[in-house]
Amino acid sequence: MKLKTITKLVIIVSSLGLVTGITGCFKSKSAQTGNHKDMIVVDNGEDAPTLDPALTQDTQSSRIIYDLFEGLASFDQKMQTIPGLAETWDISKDQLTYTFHLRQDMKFSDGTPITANDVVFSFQRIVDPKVASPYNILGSNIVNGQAIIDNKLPPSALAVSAIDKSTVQIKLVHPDASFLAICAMPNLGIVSKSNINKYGNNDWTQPGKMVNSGAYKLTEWVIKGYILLSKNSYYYDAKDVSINQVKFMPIVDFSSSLSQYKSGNIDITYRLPIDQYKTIKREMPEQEHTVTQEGLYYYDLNMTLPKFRDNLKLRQALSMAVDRSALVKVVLGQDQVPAYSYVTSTVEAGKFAGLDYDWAKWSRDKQITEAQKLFKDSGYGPNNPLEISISYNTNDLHKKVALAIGSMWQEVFGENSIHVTIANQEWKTFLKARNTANYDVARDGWIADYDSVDSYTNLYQCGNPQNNSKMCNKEYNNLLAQAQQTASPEERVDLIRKAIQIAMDEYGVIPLYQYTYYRLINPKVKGYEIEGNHLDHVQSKWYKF
Amino acid sequence: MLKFILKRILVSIPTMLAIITLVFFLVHMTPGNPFDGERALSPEALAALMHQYRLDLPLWQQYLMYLDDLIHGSFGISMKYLGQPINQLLFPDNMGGFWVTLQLSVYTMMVAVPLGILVGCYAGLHKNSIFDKIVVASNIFFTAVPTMVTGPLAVLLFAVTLQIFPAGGWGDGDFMHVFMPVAILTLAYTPTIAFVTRGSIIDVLNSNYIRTARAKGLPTRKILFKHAIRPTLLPVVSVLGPMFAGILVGAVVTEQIFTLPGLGILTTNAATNRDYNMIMAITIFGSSLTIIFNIIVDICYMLLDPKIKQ
Amino acid sequence: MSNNTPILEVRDLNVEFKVMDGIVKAVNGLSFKAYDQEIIGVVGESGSGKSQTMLAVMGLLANNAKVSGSVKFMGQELIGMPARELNKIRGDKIGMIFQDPMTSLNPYLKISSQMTEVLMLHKGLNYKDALNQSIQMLEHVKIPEAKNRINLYPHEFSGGMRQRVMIAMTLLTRPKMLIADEPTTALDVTVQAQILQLLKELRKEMGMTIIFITHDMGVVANLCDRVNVMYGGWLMETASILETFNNPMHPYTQALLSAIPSLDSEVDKLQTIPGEPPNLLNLPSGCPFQSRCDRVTEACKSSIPLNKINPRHVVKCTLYGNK
Amino acid sequence: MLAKTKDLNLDIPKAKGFWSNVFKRFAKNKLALLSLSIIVILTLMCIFVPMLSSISYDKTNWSEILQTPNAKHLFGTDNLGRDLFVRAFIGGRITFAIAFAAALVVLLIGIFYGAIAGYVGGKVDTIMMRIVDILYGIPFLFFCILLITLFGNSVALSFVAIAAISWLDMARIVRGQTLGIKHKEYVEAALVSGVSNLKIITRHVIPNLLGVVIVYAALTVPNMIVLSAVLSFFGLGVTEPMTSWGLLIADGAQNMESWWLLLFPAGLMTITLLSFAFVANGLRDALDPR
Amino acid sequence: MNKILEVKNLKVHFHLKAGFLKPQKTVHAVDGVSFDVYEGETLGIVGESGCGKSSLARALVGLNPITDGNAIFDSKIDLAKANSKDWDEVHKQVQFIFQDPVAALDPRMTIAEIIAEPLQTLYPDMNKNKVMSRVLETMKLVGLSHNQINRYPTEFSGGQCQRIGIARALILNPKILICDESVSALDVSIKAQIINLLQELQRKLKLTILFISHDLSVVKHISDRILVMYLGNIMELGDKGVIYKNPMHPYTNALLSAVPVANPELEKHKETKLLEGELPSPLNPPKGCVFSTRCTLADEKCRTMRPEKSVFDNTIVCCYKANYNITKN
Repeated sequence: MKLKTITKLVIIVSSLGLVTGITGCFKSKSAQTGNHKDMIVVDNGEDAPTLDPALTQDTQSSRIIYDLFEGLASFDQKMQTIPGLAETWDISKDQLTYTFHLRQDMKFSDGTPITANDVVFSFQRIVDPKVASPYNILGSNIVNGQAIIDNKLPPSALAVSAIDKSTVQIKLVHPDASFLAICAMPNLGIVSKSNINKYGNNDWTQPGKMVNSGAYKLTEWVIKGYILLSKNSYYYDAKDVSINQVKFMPIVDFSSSLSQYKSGNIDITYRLPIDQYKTIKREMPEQEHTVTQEGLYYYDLNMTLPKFRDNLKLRQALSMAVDRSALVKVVLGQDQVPAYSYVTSTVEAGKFAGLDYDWAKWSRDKQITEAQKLFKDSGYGPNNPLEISISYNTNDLHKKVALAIGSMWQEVFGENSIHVTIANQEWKTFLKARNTANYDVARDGWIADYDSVDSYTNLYQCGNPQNNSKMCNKEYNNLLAQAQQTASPEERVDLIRKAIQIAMDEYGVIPLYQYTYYRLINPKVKGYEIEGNHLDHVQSKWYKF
Repeated sequence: MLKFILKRILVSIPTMLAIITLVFFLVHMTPGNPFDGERALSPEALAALMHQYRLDLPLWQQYLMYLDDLIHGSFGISMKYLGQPINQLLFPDNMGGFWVTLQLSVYTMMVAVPLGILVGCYAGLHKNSIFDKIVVASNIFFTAVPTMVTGPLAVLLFAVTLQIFPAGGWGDGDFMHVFMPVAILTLAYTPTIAFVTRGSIIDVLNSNYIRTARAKGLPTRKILFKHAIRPTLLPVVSVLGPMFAGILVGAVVTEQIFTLPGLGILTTNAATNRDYNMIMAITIFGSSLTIIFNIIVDICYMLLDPKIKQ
Repeated sequence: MSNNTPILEVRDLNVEFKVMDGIVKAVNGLSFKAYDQEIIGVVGESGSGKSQTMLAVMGLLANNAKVSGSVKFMGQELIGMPARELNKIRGDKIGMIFQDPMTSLNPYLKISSQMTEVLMLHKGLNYKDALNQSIQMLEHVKIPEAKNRINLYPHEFSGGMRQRVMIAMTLLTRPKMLIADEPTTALDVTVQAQILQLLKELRKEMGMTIIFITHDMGVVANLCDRVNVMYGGWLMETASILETFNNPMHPYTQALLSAIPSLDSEVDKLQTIPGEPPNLLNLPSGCPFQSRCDRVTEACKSSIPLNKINPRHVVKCTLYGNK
Repeated sequence: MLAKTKDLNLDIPKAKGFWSNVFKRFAKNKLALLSLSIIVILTLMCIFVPMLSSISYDKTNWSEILQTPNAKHLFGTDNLGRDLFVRAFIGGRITFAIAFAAALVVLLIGIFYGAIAGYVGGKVDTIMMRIVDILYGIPFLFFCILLITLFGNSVALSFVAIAAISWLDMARIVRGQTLGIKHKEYVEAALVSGVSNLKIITRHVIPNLLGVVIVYAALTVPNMIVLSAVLSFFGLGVTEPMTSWGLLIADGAQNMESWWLLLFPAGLMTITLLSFAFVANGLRDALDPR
Repeated sequence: MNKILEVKNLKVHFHLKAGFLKPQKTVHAVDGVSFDVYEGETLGIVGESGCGKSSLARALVGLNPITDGNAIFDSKIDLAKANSKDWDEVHKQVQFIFQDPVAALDPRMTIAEIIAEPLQTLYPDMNKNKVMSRVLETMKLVGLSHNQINRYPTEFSGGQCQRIGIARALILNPKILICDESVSALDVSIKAQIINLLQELQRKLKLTILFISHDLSVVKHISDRILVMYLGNIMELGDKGVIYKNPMHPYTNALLSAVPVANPELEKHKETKLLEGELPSPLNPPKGCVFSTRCTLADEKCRTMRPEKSVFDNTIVCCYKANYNITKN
């Protein structure tokens, strides 16, 4: 104890520093940052909550799972379904039985063969209540699927069976034109049965434990830091996979993303500040890519409130008063496609185009006059002003839209006839409020999982959990049910078009525009044809330098 | 000393328990569900998840089971990062979570503490000089300009325009990646340290024992380094403890601006995602850190101030 | 008793402090001499400038102080001397002890460290020798178990012992002059008696000049050879101890003496000095005591001459014309 | 209180209060005085600019989106074509209102809680301070989310939330001060005069710790301004089209290309915070002249 | 003469906070003192710092709790068992003057408010004008001018502050005034003013004064009887004349001889009996006579058994060697 206390203190502090330094060195086996020659750095917008195909429900996880796992089928860059792990398939006449023939000699990333049993296992997982997949609905059309989901039958009862080592047969309840697309969904990526059984449902997704069937395998995962994938040499198409490593960055902040792109930290951005669109488009025209998404941005009117439920004219007036072209041209400024229908014109290659409200083609003046008339007829005016509140989750874009629509309504109906307040809410609070119809008017939006009109029709379906406006028309439900049962594609289209028209006449939601995003891609990255990919389902194997 | 530490830890157990209890029930009272998403879960899947996370049990049972887990050293399983153990998320094997924040705060303190003390001492010794006035003014200035503003400005200048430093990420904790976040935090904390040191040294220099030292004919250097240093450091030490604990859990803005995978980000994320177990873990971890740093401050006091020695 | 070269000669010393509300005139035109082995008592009430005078001599005044005049120690001018030079004198040739031994000793350092540094600095000793001498000095000032207690911190001593430590520390270099600023005021009478006894012994042994600041006339009577009476920053009267008590000339000195209750005599009512001490921010021109003096004249408002009654007795009062 | 002296027909000089002395000293500090006048001017502008301006703070104008500062829009316009000058001051109005209201609440709760804990001491003190420790442990964000859902969202709520966490610090400081004052002789003198404990707290303890508390309050107002910004981000309190400086700065930091969006609100806030700091410094010097 | 206060075996102990795994320690500040105070007299209590004189005084007005024993005021109220109503009554009759005159006045209150506070508290029904006129009356009594009534304590010097403190105590017309080192902090010239004021007031108002001080000269000047304390115990209690001329207790003797006298000739020839050693800790007082550790006369008996009090000519002394002393003188 000869040491002076000051010295002791200095020693304590510096050893603390040293220890951290050493831990730093010890931990620094991680991948090199900066731009490696064969590594691409992709901003993924957020951290992936899970890398388990069965559990994914968000774009972040899906994006990475596309690289890690492949389904029986797969997508190309034009969203067409192409062969995946299954080289070919046969569909029965009644469109209820699918037989998939797997590629020969396929292996997981650990070198073990991919067999029909793994496929059966992967399908069983999605409906297994123990796994609790948020997308178990994908299996509900397979025979016994719904019963398993409802915990009435064991997962083994699912009508997905291995005929032999490389043949799988799947039986459906009713015909589904999108079933192949479903098989290409990341949720149905094929996982290794032995791998999951070895580590259990939770632990197997860790780097070093996970075994992959996709073009890449998981190398590192720093929560909130990055996720690093490297090429899976056992992948059947490994020779065509050009880039060795893919690094996903979870950059939440849009301007941060832009700064990092500009400073060369990332090669592909995720989302960027909406207000910088014009500047970026002007300054970096080659790198900027504007993409129309298969998704709809709309407002819910709370149909459980008598104010809206019992007043069709008011709903019509509110919808008609919104100047959609001003919204997309001036407010958002990205030339998004204005929406006058409950489905996009692009879905299923335009089979449902042309359903727009007839007033969509009117001149703006006529729209205003008509809206004003409807509004007056609905019983509101300076003496009885309408109190209306727009809820949205905290976000720049949503705020901008809400403010714009609020001011449009006030402009059209007069400031003393309608009082608009807008209220932002924290995300989970907002979700809760919207799900339980605890709002006035709520911002809503839906991006299709796969190229099927069902993605949209569900939104207006009576009793569907996704139906936030709570609008309900029995006839609409009936028509959809009929369409589901029919095996004839033409009949199906007709029935659904009819149904959509009925829903649109309800005016329960106000469609605003079709989603658009813009993305910056470093010119050195080739092979990614972003514009045609409305679903934004991307696989890194498309990238080349 | 060991007895003292043990005693302090024992005393803080009831406080910790109360915090755990209060936060547990508060957290479960907040609206929204960890499994709510844009796509509503099917009731069956939801029920399965709720069961998996014990959320279907009565709250008091959940509480008891949570305590049991805690005693066994487990913070439970994350509800946002499905299936991942919280311990793993907070203290991963690789460079993330707590380790990043620890490095960030240690580096910051390693720069800010000596710098702040030096600047503060110099200003205090030359009270009312121009340098002193600059120190006082910059203290006020940098407390007035939040990291929210300085951070993006620094990125704009050094990463985007000059392209000297990367705009974000932690890398391996290498110099280039570390520099800007540490600089921003240093800028935010150094003035406070300098200001406290300045006030402290001014008080010390006015004290009777410094007058005695001068009466003994000691040169100024000797007076400073032998007689003034300990009493000057005492108030500084008491500021540093909470400050360090504060950076460890609270550098959210910096972490967000520079996209660092630290605790602060995990905290906000846990909050917005209703990741109950993560919230609890961070609360417990944060409170324990505060308690630990208070104990460390007390130990430093014991080392620095002979009057407190038992 | 002493030869004729003064150890300390203070001439026309002025000390001013600049504060928020104006200028405090703490010491005004002070002159006095201290001779070899003399004990000079400086008495006065709070605010009389007695402490500030001595701090000025030591160069220890606060930063906002302004000093003018001359202080010669053994022929060397101390005012305006560079710190480096001054440091060779203070602590070595002049020692100073203070009123509150608790705060005047550094509470964060061991006694050993605080004592040895003096010897190492001024006498160039190594630590071991310095420590031995320090222990000897502690024994000298009658601190029991000095060998062990030198390793303690100040707060582990009682008040009286702390003051002994302080004295021992100051005497290590055997200074020519010791300035004691109310060293016994905070102590009990029994301890005070011990300290006074100690100082008297040490003066003889070491041949020091002691300047002893106090407000206690009893202590002065016990210890001093000569007395300076101060009031409002002025030196009112300086005289030998016997003359001060037997033949006080300044009205203030007289009043002061009669205001003290005494153990050896009995009075019904104490003599009082009416009014309040002067405000140093706003001193009247002329004698600072004029407002409380019962023999005040018009002349007291102008400048007051120093009157030498005899070579050893000087009074600053208009009552005693320059004869 | 006491009878007025004039009732007794006495000619007595009026009280020259403690605070008048403080003010006199404060007035000598030029920087503090300047800062105080800046605060006053800004406060007045926050009140009157939105009232007198011909442009409404929430008036969107699609033809004037993101305009640089010009004669019509002194601070330019935002991404909805709203006038930033008016918005900056209406934001200031909200910011000031929240900060002042919260400071007031914090003062009230903190002073009484801290004074009682410190004065009563013993077990009561231990328990009260332990409660403060525990409340410190609650993550701020949850508390806010909980508040929203229990009481709905409003501006008033954000100051409740801010006050609810800020009083903890205030209570600690007050308690520390009270411990010092408690053993002062004038408190004992009051005890000997039979003054009840409650009265001692209100008459002797609180007035004497007010100085320190006011300085601290002046220093916390800036914190509250920053906190209110964080809250707005999480959707608590200030909601569009109403705004606050914090919100404006957060928006501005998101859009660095349009520099004026960040510069003006951040500038105004910085000036305000600086002013508060200087006023606090001045007050501290005035209250405790050395 | 009436006994106005009867103190019997009074103890004031302070318990130091017991730590974790640490035994509780007790400071024996006042360790069983008994004495009577008679109406109209001035009882001086002297002793070195730490002897318990202040703790005793404070216990008598409720500022320190009484651990054991009795203190009966006016043959009516036992302070050791007093409830809050009793204390109100006691405070009307027993008032306290503090050491630091400036610290004893609330800096945020005007003089009028300070002086009026006891009256307003203890006589809540009193008419405001009545209170005001009492304030003015009392101020005049202690020599304060009525135009200072609205000023604040910071504007006053120490002496004036002590006058204000006295006025605050006197406004209640108390019977007993306890002065705890009330003039110690004052300058010589002011000290005399206050001492004279106290004596004058005592004569005018028939006050009983307990005058606590370490300054033996002042105590001698003002007191009728003297109580000498050491380490929480009474050493000697008797008339001023007897104690100062003929101290029987060795401690009193040592104490008196240590006081420097403002007379150089006397000082030169005085023989000071220096006390050896240090004051024992009140945490752990000596077993026998508390003074035995420093007493030159102490023998085995002194060190083992605490001496009972004995009375010689109206003087109470607690010492086995007291006889020896008296015969010597």
